[in-house]
Amino acid sequence: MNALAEAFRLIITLDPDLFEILWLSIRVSLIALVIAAVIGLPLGTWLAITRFPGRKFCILLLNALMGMPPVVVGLIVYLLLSRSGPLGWLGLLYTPSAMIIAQVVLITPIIAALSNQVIENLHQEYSDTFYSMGITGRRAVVAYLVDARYALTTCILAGFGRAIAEVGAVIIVGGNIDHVTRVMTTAIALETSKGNLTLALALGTVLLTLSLLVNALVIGVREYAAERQYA
Amino acid sequence: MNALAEAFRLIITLDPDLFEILWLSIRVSLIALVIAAVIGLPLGTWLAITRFPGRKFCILLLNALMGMPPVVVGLIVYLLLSRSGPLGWLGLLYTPSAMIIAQVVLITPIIAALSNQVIENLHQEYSDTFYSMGITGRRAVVAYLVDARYALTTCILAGFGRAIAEVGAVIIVGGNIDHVTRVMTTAIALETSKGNLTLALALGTVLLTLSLLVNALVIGVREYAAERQYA
Amino acid sequence: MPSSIMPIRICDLRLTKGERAVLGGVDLTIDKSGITVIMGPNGAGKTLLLRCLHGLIRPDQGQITLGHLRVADSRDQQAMVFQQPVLLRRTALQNLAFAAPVIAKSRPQRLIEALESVHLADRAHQPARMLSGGEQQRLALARALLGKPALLLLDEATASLDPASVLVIESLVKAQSAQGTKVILVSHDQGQARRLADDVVFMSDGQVAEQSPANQFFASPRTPVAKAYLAGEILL
Amino acid sequence: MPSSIMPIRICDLRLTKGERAVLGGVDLTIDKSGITVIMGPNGAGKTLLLRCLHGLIRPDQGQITLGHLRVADSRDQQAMVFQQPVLLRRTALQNLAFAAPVIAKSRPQRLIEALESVHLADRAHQPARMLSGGEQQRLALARALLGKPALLLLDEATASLDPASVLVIESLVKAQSAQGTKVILVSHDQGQARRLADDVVFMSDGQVAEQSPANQFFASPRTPVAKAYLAGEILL
Amino acid sequence: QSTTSTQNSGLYDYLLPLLKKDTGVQVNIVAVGTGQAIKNAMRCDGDVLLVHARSDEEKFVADGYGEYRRDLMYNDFVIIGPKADPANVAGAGDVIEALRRIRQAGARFASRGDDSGTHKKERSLWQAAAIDPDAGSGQWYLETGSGMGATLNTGVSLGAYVLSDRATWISFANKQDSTILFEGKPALFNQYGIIPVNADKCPNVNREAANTFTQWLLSETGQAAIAAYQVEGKQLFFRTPARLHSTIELK
Ligand SMILES: Nc1ncnc2c1ncn2[C@@H]1O[C@H](COP(=O)(O)OP(=O)(O)OP(=O)(O)O)[C@@H](O)[C@H]1O
Ligand SMILES: Nc1ncnc2c1ncn2[C@@H]1O[C@H](COP(=O)(O)OP(=O)(O)OP(=O)(O)O)[C@@H](O)[C@H]1O
Ligand SMILES: [Mg+2]
Ligand SMILES: [Mg+2]
Repeated sequence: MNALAEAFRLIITLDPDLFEILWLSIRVSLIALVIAAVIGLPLGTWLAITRFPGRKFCILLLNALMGMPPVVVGLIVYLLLSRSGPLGWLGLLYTPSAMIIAQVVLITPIIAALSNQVIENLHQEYSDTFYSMGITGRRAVVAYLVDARYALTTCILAGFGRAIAEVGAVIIVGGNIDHVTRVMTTAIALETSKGNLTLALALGTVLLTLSLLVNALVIGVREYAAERQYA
Repeated sequence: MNALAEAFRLIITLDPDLFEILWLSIRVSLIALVIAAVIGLPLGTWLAITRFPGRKFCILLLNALMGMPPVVVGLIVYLLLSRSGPLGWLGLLYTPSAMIIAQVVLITPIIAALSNQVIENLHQEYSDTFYSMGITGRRAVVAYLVDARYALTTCILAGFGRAIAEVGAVIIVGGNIDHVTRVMTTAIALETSKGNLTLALALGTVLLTLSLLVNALVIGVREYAAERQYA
Repeated sequence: MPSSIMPIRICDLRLTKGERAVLGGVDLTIDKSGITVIMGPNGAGKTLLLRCLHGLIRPDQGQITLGHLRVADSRDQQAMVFQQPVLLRRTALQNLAFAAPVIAKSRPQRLIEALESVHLADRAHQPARMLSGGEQQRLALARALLGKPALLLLDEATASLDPASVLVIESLVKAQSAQGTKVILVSHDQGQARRLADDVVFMSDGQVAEQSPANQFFASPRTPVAKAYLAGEILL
Repeated sequence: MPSSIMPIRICDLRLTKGERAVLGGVDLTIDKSGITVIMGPNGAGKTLLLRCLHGLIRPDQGQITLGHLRVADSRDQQAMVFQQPVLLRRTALQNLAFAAPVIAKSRPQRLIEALESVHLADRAHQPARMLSGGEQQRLALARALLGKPALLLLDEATASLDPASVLVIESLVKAQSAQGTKVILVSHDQGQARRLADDVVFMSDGQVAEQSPANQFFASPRTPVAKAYLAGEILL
Repeated sequence: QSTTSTQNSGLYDYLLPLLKKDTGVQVNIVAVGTGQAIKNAMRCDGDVLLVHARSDEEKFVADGYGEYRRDLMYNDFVIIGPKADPANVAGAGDVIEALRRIRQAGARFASRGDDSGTHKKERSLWQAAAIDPDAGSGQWYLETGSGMGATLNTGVSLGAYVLSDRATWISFANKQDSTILFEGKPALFNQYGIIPVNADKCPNVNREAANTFTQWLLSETGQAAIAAYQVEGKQLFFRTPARLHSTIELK
């Protein structure tokens, strides 16, 4: 209860630190989400509708990668971006870009694996017709993505949820630097390690509220569109 | 490359510490998964097929809860189980049971939200027929779960992935105590904080291999069953 | 008590989809038992009317009573076979078992008999979704009859059946009707309508254009639109 | 070049599902242009044969050639309308636009004309999945004809159409055939078969039982099984 | 880059604005464990290292990664435990005896178990007390493998004893019914060192700013500022040697 009151206080006093952190969290996660969706959705779709040796294994791999520990992703990205690493010359370590990269690596498999399942179901229905019409490759992928758009929002929201809640990877590559790479989750982790559990919970409540708003927005748009258009 | 070699070495030398940790990881995550599936699958299904005011909001909430930061879940479970908390008398804090509870809280929304979407698609097809046959309530939920069983494995695997990869919550409620509550992810976090990046990556590789095996098993069983039975 | 759902009264039923009035005030009383066939061009609203009767669609306006019952209260006495049957992803037999009332379940023999009645006994253990179109439709009918409904609604249930299957189903429907079940059947097949119908309801453009005893309807339809339909002449 | 896919030769086509030989050695040569109607009881394998021809199923054994082409090479000259049409979750017009070859896309007028040809112009902007059963089937036909196929396969495409729509589609099919397109059509409707067929292939139990010119088939089928079918007598 | 304990104590939030005002240098803190901080710096990810593990630090400079090492400040370790003090640690004469009492009373002890400076200090104390805690790992000796704050959360919740640096404990907010039971002995001093990363090894290093920062901290102004930092009326860091693991990146 204290945490709720504290969360409320933080929000209504428009605490500037809070809003800086909140805004960075949103920015990083949304950019990562867009990139991951642009890669993951076509990938998942393509794997659902093409047949080639090794396809089963790719799907299996995607599913397994959903269980990739964030810390490991963080480490890999860290080693790549570290000044002595292969991409060190980009100078991205401890910047928001590094956090975006880590999140992309983390959520692309999730979006791809989930959309793969959605599209596979639709494919059962469409495959004969598409085959008959000679629709293959890019045109088929796009058609499936368009026709499954409402179901795919859930995959995207799952990816967003993972991105916004993620801490293990971003703290390694971002460094949780105040005013630079401190996001909601790393702030929560910091407050927890300081023993400020109430403040940590308050921040968690704020983050959850944010997550609720983003989800409400997406689902709202989806319902609105679904109602006005096609079943 | 070093990490791969190290991972290989750890496995072939049957390192007993490694296997203790690995076994605890599997046990905790699988138990959490079973509990979460038993709650989440019927919940998601039920929300897909019933209509009541507030249903949309429940689905929205589930989707938003997918984005609940593990650290926050950890804190909440911590406060509940801590000696001064309401469930303190159970003495579960810093035991594997506490980790299971935290993982259940974390992945139930994921399984529920994803299965909700899967069942909603099936419901478009079945609803008229079920309505006509007067199939409602528990019978309908069971029927949907049975008929969507192959698609639901992906939801369950997503939940498993999240559980096995999770560190933020289990480290708070489990404490990463050696020989008691140390699991793969918390061990990775520890090695990382010690700066033993190679060992951390090696453990990550082992975890990923484990994840791959579990996924291969589940998907293998699914394909086998699907082939021999119903499309 | 099959009689308790009679007469079926439909009063000023209206339904709008988008801007189109797809049902534009349907008034209809069916008070005779036996088989009523609904005919009419594609898009006339036959399926929608049947769905309203079955409680699948709530009309925007209007009243439906079955005997003294409202639609919601009569549902367990109704069964419907859809234009495109939806079968569970299980075997044919399991599909029946799933739909069977508890009593029937305790007697698996009932299910086998039901399969035999639609000549599918040798397909009992085949996945239902792998059956041919006609086989699926027969299975759906067997499923609908399991509950011994007082009112049976059939929406083009024989559209893709071979002549023999059509006759099988027609005789099943007739037998069911003879046992007191009221049957309402949508069909484009004039031969079938002539064979089965006790009376005919002709719909056009979201309304009932004509309701006549069958022999009278086929001999000389009262409305020009029905006459044109029977001749295959309606401009679409 | 519609003639390049003729003659269609099917040689010892076999397909086993589970333990059942659903196609048990089909031998068939179709060398005349015009309309070939395939008839036969439910489950005879008509749909499976059509699907093999279209390349949707790879048979376990046997050979299919269309002119000098193999199935895989002839696919862009084929079009098929299924028993249950699958339409995209878009408007009627968008469904056509999606299927249209690139040339047609640059001329949206072509699409409107195609809709008009199946009398669906006023449904252009309605979601395709909300159309009535008959309307969906007409839309599927319009979509199939967009590519100007040399071979048109129709699987009970008029099963749920009203008499007028049936005539519309029949005349479309006849016109297409007159332009040189080879049509192979599966139907249970004897009236339709009589109206359209140049020759009839009768299938039973996974095999071709009889192949005759239409007038001869309907006058006196050579096989007892076909005779029984036409009389609605086959024991299922 | 900086360590968890200094960051958790709030020292940087207090120092950095002063530094900015005096020198105009903008500093980004990356707080990680000692071992990780040193290894990060060896990969050139950081400009200044601020850690507390003297031998590691000296090796770091000897291997050429650091320009030089200076003692920066110190604070001390304390033993935290439940107020009830079942092992009567408060009555112990020295830290060795305190640890022996914990072992004899069968009380639980939460160790960081993460090779941090604090952990190394704790291990050396056990060794001095001739106790092998590993034998009881998982029973009475709980290795949390976590940072100071997380270990305190664990210890406090379990009513276990913990060796903590004073700064982290004073600013720690989840004290529940635990308190400092043993403190103030010279054996518990905790020295922090500061090392600018060698720009010859790491061309990316911002040498000028690194030196400005280091010199400011070592100057009279910086030292006075460190000494003046207080939480709840208590001084956390003392001018003179102390140890803490951090690299500090300058922008
Ligand atoms: N959900 C819907 N949204 C919009 N229009 C609809 C919807 N359902 C049906 N319609 C329209 O209502 C009209 C009547 O549909 P209905 O399915 O009742 O026709 P029908 O008489 O059964 O035709 P058919 O013989 O082709 O089955 C059709 O024109 C159809 O396009
Ligand atoms: N994938 C499959 N697995 C198992 N059996 C199948 C499969 N597909 C078809 N069959 C069986 O093969 C037989 C022939 O099927 P097909 O669909 O070709 O029949 P049809 O002649 O088109 O009948 P209808 O007139 O009912 O459409 C049927 O008995 C069906 O049960
Ligand atoms: Mg209809
Ligand atoms: Mg067929």
